[in-house]
Amino acid sequence: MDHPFDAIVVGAGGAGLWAALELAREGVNTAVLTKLYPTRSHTGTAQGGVCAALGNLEEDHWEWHMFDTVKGGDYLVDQDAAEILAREAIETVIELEHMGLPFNRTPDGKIDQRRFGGHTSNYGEGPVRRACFAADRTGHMILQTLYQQCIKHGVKFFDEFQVVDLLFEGDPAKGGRAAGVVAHRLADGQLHTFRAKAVLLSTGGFGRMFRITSNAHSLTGDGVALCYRHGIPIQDMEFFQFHPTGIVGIGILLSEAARGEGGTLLNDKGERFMANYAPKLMELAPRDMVSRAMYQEIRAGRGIGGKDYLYLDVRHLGRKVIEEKLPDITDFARIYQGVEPLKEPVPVQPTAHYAMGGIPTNVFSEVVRDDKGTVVPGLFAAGECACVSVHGANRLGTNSLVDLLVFGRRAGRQMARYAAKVERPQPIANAVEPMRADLDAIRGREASGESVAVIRKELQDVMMDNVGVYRDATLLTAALAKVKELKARNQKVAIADRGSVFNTELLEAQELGYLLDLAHVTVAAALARTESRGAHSREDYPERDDKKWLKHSLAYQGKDGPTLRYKDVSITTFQPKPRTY
Amino acid sequence: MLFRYRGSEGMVAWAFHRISGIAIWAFVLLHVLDIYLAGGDPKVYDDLLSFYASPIGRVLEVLLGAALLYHALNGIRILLMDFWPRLTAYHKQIWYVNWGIFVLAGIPAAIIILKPIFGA
Amino acid sequence: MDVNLRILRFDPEAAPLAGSPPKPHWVEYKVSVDPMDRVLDLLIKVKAEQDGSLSFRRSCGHGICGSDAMLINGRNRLACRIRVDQLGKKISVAPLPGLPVVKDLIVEMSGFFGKYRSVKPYLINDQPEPERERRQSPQDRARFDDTTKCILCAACTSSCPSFWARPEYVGPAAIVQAHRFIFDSRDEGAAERLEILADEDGVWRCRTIFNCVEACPRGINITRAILEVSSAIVGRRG
Amino acid sequence: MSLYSRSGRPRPQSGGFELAAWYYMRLSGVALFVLALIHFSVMHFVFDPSQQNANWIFTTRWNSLLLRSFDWLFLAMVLSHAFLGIRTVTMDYLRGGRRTLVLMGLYLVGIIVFVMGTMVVLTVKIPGA
Ligand SMILES: Cc1cc2nc3c(=O)[nH]c(=O)nc-3n(C[C@H](O)[C@H](O)[C@H](O)COP(=O)(O)OP(=O)(O)OC[C@H]3O[C@@H](n4cnc5c(N)ncnc54)[C@H](O)[C@@H]3O)c2cc1C
Ligand code: HEM
Ligand code: SF4
Ligand code: F3S
Ligand code: FES
Repeated sequence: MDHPFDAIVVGAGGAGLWAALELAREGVNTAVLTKLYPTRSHTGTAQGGVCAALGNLEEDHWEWHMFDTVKGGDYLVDQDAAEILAREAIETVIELEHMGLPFNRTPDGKIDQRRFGGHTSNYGEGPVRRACFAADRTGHMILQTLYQQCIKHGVKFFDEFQVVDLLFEGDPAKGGRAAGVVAHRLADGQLHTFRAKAVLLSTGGFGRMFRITSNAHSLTGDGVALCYRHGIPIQDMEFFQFHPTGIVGIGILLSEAARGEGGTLLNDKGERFMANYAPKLMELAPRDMVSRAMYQEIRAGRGIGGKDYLYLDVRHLGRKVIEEKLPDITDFARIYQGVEPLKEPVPVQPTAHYAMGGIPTNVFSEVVRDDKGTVVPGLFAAGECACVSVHGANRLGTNSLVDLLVFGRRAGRQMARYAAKVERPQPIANAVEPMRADLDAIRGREASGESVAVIRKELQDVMMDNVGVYRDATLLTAALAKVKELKARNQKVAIADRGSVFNTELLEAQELGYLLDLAHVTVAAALARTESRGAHSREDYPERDDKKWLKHSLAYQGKDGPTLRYKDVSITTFQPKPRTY
Repeated sequence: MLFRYRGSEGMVAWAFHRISGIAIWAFVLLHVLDIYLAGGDPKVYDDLLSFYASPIGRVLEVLLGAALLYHALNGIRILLMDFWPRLTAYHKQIWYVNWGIFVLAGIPAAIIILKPIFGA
Repeated sequence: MDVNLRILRFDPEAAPLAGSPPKPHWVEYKVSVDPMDRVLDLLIKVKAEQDGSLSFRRSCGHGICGSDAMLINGRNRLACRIRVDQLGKKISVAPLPGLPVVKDLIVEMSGFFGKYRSVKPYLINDQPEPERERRQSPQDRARFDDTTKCILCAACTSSCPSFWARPEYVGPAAIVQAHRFIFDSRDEGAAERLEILADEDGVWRCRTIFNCVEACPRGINITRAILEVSSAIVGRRG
Repeated sequence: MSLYSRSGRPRPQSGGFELAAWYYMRLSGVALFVLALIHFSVMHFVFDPSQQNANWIFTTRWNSLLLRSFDWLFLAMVLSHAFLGIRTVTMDYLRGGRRTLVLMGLYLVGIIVFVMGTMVVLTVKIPGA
């Protein structure tokens, strides 16, 4: 079936929904496609807050927010984008409030704000209250509020449609423009084409390539991998954030809000070890630093009971704070660990959390395909799958939600402008055929091949063990070989389900393919970057090397693996300095 | 589904309320009918009353009384919550209190009604 | 530890048996697990190791997205939030009751979301927007806090005997969502929503059965919310 | 199942009667709590059925207008409450033509029973009076 629209949004997380809302307000005929129901997007799990320099409780300025973002990202941040992020954070948060988002309130009725890792006053002096929040379900409320507004404005949703291919008029690597997408309808297995002038990818992250992750099962990097397969480069993939406080063994996140409210990290001896690593900000140092500190404690044998985890302690905050401001994470500790945070410290370990890298875009959320900023006409990306580079080498807590709001909104507005200018693409003959052949091949294969689960597990293990918080050439080389091997084996992956209704196994096979591609790029880019910056820590190259490496990586799909190129970082205001807290 | 789902107090309370309501309704229908028939003729009415006084009649009366008492008490439970929604947090407690009252009021009543069967 | 996992499976595309359309049937699996595993882990395990065609929805894996509500040991719960040690060695899993089954544990949700949409689940306020935030006191904010937690998992609506009896009933989830706005001091659409909820299939269908409250993975006092809405309707009409 | 989600359920019609019924169930419930329990107590253990006969009824009980009114009020309450209740149950479990049929039947029976009851309570002559 062919569906003509003017704009298509792929993914209904925070970024996609806001873009759709802008498009609907502009009267652009828009379809939102999502492989889940919109309210199940991963934005809903974000807990801690969304930063905006409102200054509701103490003095704050967007310039400070911009500085923290740049420094937090270890100066790999594009500063023009960071400026937009910090400025527009304020108006987008206010707009969200106007849309009905139930923020917590100060006694005089303003939006309440709390402290968060890496966010400081006066260019690094001390923690500042900048994160606006709704208990510890800020992301849930953002997702709900945006979905509500989309309903109000009559946005058309195609729920449980998994996009499996992108359509272009011509070759996007050579100037071809976006023309739509191919989607697999889960309910009956049919392939549909959606034709449009402007296509937005907002498919979220891909933490599922790691064994221990805070990410949803559905976060498999679909949009990013599809771009890569069409010759569009992907940027900064070596930077993957590990969040310090995941539940041991399963990775479910205990938000930084716990530390923002005053929770502490303890080692086996009961010491607040962060004093030795970041004396000024302590537990509220940026995540890459805290995660590294935790690894070092564990290596030095100061993990709890000598094991590979540490304690997060919130007992001293008292019942009222814990129950009112941190209800969900208290609940997680109870359910998933059987630990009562009011009485005991909670065992935690770093968990794979956030992809700084992704589809390169400019500040209008337009996808760019080279180091000169050449735009792929009609193709847009926003949210975690995109890389405008406001997060550089390490994202600050809460800045992802800001990113969704600011650049989701910009994407919608730019798409509306673009759609008003151009003609709708003509139907593309046999658009669904390559994908149909692909899917039929997997489905038709003898069940003797390897299963999706086996290959996925091996991938997650090697990524976790070799491409985690600390990396070096030996680990990465081994990982590269392993990923290549898995990719070869994946050519013969077989599934048991032959049906077309909700063939979830078939879709998991697709998703595994995406993960393998992205893992390949991640490993290759990490191996190439011979320095330590932000979330990328090479033990064989422990120093940051601005001379050689103050640049973004761009990975293009080559014959047998990614080809790497580089592009400059935009530096407008803050010159790189050593990063201490 | 009604029988497969493992509901707790609230579901049982509702099921009993519904069943008792229907049972009392059925009785009231018969009751109006029998009184109507008896209305013209005192003899029929006396026969009817002697049925109520018979052992079977008394047992049925106790069942009717139990249904009525349960329905009445649970009806009040529902009413309380309807008019003070915050009481919903205690719906189970109210339900147990109801059973307390049910037993306290019901057993003596049942004894009084049933006693004549045993010739006292 | 080994558990006996029974799953009510349904394949809509199975060849018809003796001319009758395919029917749901129980299949038993032996799975070895850790007592701290969640039922979702078991399902994933069965899919990985025993039968890849087993279908169920899941995403976040920690009780926030609302994908994997199902009937587990006779009650509606999220598979990712209930541990094996809370259930014992015999575990039965079936799709949410009262909703049409599409395949295995997957039910048709469009009716559920349709009802959600029908209660105007968005802030209605046509006043000009102030420059900064609309002020709201912490007390006013607390008034509807409970109902902001809803993740639209449908555990409540599909546990409600009143809904099983009458699928037209708008259901607890939609009322919860309406409550979230009716009692928001910034909202001006209460009258419209109360009007919608006052009809035959609105709040009156609730018979205070409390299955919804027991089922809600977010611990929302749903019945209270429903009765507050009924009271508001009664109050408004005099 | 439509391809994409758009509108909700059809717009509801009149909420007035359901509201009234809901409210009335509650009000009559309160009244019945008093009336029914008194009635049952009086008839079943304050006076044992064995002590009662038609004569007793007509001479003692229905000899006062007040008591007659009380019983009539009770009758009206019980019947309206019970029939509204049964109506709810019917509407829960039946649909379409059968529902309409049964409801019509119920209303009819309700009216007949009410008339019969009223005739007994209000019009029966006290024998010999
Ligand atoms: C546990 C946790 C806590 C977090 N807490 C915070 C926080 O406090 N503050 C903060 O700023 N950030 C936080 N983050 C990060 C932030 O939540 C995410 O980066 C952000 O929500 C991503 O949003 P998104 O719109 O890009 O995508 P998502 O919300 O992930 O949505 C992706 C959408 O794309 C759809 N999709 C994907 N693939 C396809 C396909 N092939 N076809 C069709 N649709 C597809 C999905 O269905 C979904 O609708 C947290 C992240 C996690 C995991
Ligand atoms: C004695 C005091 C009584 C009280 C306090 C009372 C209260 C109530 C209430 C509040 C309801 C509504 C329940 C709901 O909507 O969930 C109800 C329902 C009902 N009542 Fe009563 N009632 C009483 C007596 C009676 C009597 C005497 C009868 C029968 C003649 C009766 C028959 C019914 C029926 C059939 C229902 C419907 C049940 C249902 O919807 O599940 N009630 N009652
Ligand atoms: S109210 Fe609770 S059970 Fe119902 S949909 Fe919302 S979260 Fe799920
Ligand atoms: S289970 Fe149903 S009847 Fe009411 S209290 Fe809950 S909605
Ligand atoms: S998987 Fe998200 S709620 Fe269970």
